[in-house]
Amino acid sequence: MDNVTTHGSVAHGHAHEHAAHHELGFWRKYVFSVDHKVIGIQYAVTGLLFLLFGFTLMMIMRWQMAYPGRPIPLIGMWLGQDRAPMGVMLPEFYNQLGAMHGTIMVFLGVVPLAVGGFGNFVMPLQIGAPDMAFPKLNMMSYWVYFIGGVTMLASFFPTGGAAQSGWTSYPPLAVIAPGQTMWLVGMIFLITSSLLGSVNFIVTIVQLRAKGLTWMRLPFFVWAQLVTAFLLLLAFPPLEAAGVLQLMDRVAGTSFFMPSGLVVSGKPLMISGNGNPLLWQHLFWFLAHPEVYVLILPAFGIISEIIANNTRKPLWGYKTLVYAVVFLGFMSFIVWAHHMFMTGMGTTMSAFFQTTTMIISIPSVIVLTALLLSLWGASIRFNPPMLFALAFLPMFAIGGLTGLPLGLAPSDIHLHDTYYVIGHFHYVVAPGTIFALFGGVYYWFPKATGKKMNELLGYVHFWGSFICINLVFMPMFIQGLGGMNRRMYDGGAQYAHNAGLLKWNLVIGFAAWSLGLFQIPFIINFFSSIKWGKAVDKNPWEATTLEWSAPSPPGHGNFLTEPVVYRGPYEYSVPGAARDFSPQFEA
Amino acid sequence: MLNYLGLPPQASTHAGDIDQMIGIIHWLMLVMFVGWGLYFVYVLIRFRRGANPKANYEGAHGTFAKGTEIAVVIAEMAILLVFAIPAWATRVSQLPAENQATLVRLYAEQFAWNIQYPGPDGKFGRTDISLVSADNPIGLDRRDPDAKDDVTTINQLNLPVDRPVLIQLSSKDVIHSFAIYEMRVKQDVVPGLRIPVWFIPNKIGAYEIACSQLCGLGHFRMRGFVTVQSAADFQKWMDDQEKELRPATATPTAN
Amino acid sequence: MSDSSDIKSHLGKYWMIGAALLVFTGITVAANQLHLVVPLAITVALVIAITKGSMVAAVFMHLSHEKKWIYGSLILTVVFFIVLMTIPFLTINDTIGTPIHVSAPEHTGH
Amino acid sequence: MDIPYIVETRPDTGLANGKLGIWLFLASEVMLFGALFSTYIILRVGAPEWPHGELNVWLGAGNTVILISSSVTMVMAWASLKMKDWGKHRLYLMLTVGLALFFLVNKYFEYAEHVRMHELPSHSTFFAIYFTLTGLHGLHILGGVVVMLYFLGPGAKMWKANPDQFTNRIEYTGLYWHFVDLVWIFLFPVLYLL
Ligand code: HEA
Ligand code: HEA
Ligand code: CUA
Ligand SMILES: [Cu+2]
Repeated sequence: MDNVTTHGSVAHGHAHEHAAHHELGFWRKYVFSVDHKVIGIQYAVTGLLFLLFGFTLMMIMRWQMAYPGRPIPLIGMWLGQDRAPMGVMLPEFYNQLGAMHGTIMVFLGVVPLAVGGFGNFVMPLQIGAPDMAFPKLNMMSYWVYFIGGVTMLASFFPTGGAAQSGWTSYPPLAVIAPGQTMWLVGMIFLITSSLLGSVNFIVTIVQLRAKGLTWMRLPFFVWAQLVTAFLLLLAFPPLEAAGVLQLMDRVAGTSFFMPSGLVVSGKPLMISGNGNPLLWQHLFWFLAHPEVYVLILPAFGIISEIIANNTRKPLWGYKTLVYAVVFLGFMSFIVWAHHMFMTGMGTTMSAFFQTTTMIISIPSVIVLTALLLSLWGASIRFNPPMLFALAFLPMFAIGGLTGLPLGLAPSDIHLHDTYYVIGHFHYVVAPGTIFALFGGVYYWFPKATGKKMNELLGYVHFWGSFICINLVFMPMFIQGLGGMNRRMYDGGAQYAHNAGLLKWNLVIGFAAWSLGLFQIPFIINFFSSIKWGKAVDKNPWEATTLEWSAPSPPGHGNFLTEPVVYRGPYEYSVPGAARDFSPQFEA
Repeated sequence: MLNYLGLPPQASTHAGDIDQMIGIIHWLMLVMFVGWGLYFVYVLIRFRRGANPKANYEGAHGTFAKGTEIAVVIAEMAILLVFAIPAWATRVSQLPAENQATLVRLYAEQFAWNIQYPGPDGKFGRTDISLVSADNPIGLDRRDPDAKDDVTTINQLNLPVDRPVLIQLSSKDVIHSFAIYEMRVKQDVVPGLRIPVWFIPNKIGAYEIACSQLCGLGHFRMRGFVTVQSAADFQKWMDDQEKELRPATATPTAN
Repeated sequence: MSDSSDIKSHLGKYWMIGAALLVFTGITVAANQLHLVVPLAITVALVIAITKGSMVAAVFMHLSHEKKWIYGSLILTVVFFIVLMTIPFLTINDTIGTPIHVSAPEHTGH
Repeated sequence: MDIPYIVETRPDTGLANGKLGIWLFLASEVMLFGALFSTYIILRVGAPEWPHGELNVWLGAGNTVILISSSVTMVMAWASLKMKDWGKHRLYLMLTVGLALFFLVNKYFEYAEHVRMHELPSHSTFFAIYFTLTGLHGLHILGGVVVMLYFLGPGAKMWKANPDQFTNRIEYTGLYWHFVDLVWIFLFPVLYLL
């Protein structure tokens, strides 16, 4: 215990020194800051706002699917003649909303929040670093991301509207459809931002680990961020190249993705031809499959931290977890064409990709098994972060398991491009990743602000979201198995074979809007707790990892004394210890 | 299991195989989910703070985890090797001979399915994009002898029952996807390629072609109709089409 | 690589490598004038390019003696680079479709 | 606390931060150009015919010679710093910039000739990939020039304050520059000769 007091007294002396040294103006301190904590919070708040925005787009779409052709209530009249005349949505606007929902959720919401936000804020603290290795580059990553985001948002306004060829942007459609140019420019900014960020992350983790923090003592969250950064570093450039090529096709009249002999609305297209539309799909999925693991790995990291902390015992099979995610990261580069089984793939390559897809499901099974076994013998505290982390497990299981029939080409014949796919990946990204991110917000909020979020509002947020989100996505499996296609402006009402499935569109609609309502307690909680939340000391969860040895919120340079690490990350309930946690930073 | 999954009715000979695979994999998923789910609920109750105030540093023991993981690996590999890869090989690589099958060409465009039957001579006439017009959407060159007897329709695909169907897909503009859910067929239509897809319809009835790849603002209404008929009905329909064709080809086309 | 006497001993090597690169460039161009059959020409050109590239990387970029994190990252990159070169190509060629060759409409963009 | 290992190397990895950073950046560049080379292969194999002799081999070969020479001057610029010879360093760095500009001027004339002949990117997939690859490579050259001009101008101040860090920066610039050279070593045969 006397350790803590020494820290305390040191804290005093240093605090003065720092105040004198770093008097920065408002702009340098909060806007163009180079401090990883400020940048992390900027990323997190921007990411959350984009998530809310992306969700709003989807709530509008769900109205059209529930009541095709009926005027959109409340905002319908504000959308304008070329989007929703008389408040009734046009098909092209539906397609814009769909494409932008996907793009915003993935590239502007989850990745910035999970990597830019949590990664930036937590990772340097967990490895005992004073900041990221390249603080100015870090600031630049954020602002390049910001420009990309603004470009995407602005793309709604010019005539023709936003991108409307899906988040996958398959040519030739994407080359001839309006709105795509700004999407491409925005993507090039976002990719550049992620590349800068990933270099920074890897260097920071490799170079700035505190004394005694060996690889097998790293918190699992840091491992997850390291693998994620490698995925971003090596998978994103091909999409950047592909984006440049598609931009050339649009603005310079090239034919990278355009075969000869196209006739669009009755007129031959005047292009040189000889391009290949499938080439885009390869370059796109070469990124986008690793990208889905970019969405899930930080979530694995977050819930591992929360579970270890709230079970009050070590994670089961820490080393196995580490090897599993490293293997997962590696394999994720050679499964991409399982999104392309229906493009006319022959037996050999389809066998290859089916096999790699089945292989890549194994590390996920291992991760989930290890986390489930970690619960055995625990002493579980059910606080809001833990509830979200626990809910993640069965939700990810549903999403992951439904990936298996998609990964087998013959069953994918029936399921490809139906709502089954939508159900599959939303179970992994929404009640999966988004829940993990919510858990992370509740868990690290005290570190960022020195205040705890309100628990009662947390419970309301959790249970409301948990029930509604299952009502949104579970019926999608029924619709998908029944043969309802995705990306349908009228929710599939055209087709006779969908007749029995349309009632679910109403259920999903109401569940989605209720899900929206249940975010209100969270938003209130988030902002009000900054001011009125219960003040806490630096280690309110009695946790063991390094970030909890810094003051809450940590000052410039993070640590008052140079941190030294003495043991593994999850030494809870060590037999014979005085307390049920033995922090890494205490000798 | 299949009934509970709510799959559409089967109307082709291979539909049962695909459904069987979907059924088996869902059994595997169910076993894993329920097995781990029961365990999960049990530990949440048994090891809550109230019931177990002091956590156990050692945690779970034994080789249970390894056992389940190996079981999953074996199950997945079995499904892969026994069902999936062979099924794909027959589905895509072993096409019926052209003279043994009902041969059809299908030209997708925003937002319609243009269909071409080779007619009695069994040969498809030449098409040329410079001939494309409102009433000749595929640009069929009627002066070509092979084209004289070619029957074309829009969004209406008639097929005889119990005979292999071989469809050659191509696209005029963007990527579409040809799906008939009851037949359990789906195949992307990629511009620049002519891609075959085949099946044997075994139930007389009316079905729909669903476009399954986002192809623009009319994607949601790019629907085609499939009529599976007895061989006699199909022949009659084909004869009627040929009859309609004759006066048209008899009068010399002004061009 | 730290003190200056050490560096001095390398200077000659840098000039030598520079000269060798120029010689190889000359050889590539000369080989090209021979008008070899295409597969052979590709092999020759790529072998020379790879040789030149390795020389730049090994000597100018000091890759001949680097640290293990850099080797590790680069090996990973090379593996995925090879994946990127081969697998899309193999997949596009393993198709059940046949290419439709249409002559392009007369080009107005000239 | 200040950020460690900016100048000195971390004992267990043997690296300074910037060294690892620049190599990781180059790794991502390898994948960027990799995707374009992959595109080249797929388009070329899929094309009914592929043009030959559309480009001026002598201009291409000349530019290869220029870039290789600039790589030598670049490594000498760094080696001179290591030997604390400031004057030589300036000379070699200026030479490198000069060669880079020479390259770009050459490229400009080449482009202008194609434009005059209406051989634009929209002309064929060959010219499309040619302009994209060389254009992107040219942008990399331009980026390198900007960085080197910075170190010749305002960035040079650091030599007084912190010579070791300055030397490191020149080393990293060099690594980038050699990489750009290396890309050209592949671009030249692939586009001009094959
Ligand atoms: C975070 C995102 C994420 C994750 C993790 C995954 C994980 C997986 N995905 Fe998914 N996928 C997407 C996001 C994701 N996917 C997206 C966004 C798309 C669609 C893109 C588009 O077209 O727009 C997609 C589409 C997609 C397809 C293409 C479908 C099609 O278009 O036809 C395929 C096919 O193979 C596939 C397979 C898989 C597989 C095999 C996994 C495996 O990794 C899953 C492994 C996990 C398990 C096997 C679970 C283990 C379970 C247990 C151990 C039980 C435990 C039980 C309890 C806790 C109760 N996915
Ligand atoms: C990370 C990815 C992600 C996430 C999280 C989501 C989340 C959701 N998605 Fe989406 N979706 C995609 C990625 C994602 N989606 C993609 C890639 C597609 C395919 C697009 C295409 O076809 O091209 C798609 C398509 C898609 C469709 C199919 C449309 C179609 O085919 O026509 C539907 C239909 O219902 C849907 C619904 C939803 C719903 C209801 C949620 C909900 O779960 C949303 C829940 C969100 C929240 C709960 C966020 C709340 C945020 C806050 C409360 C922040 C508060 C702010 C502060 C405190 C500052 N999505
Ligand atoms: Cu055609 Cu969708
Ligand atoms: Cu995938």
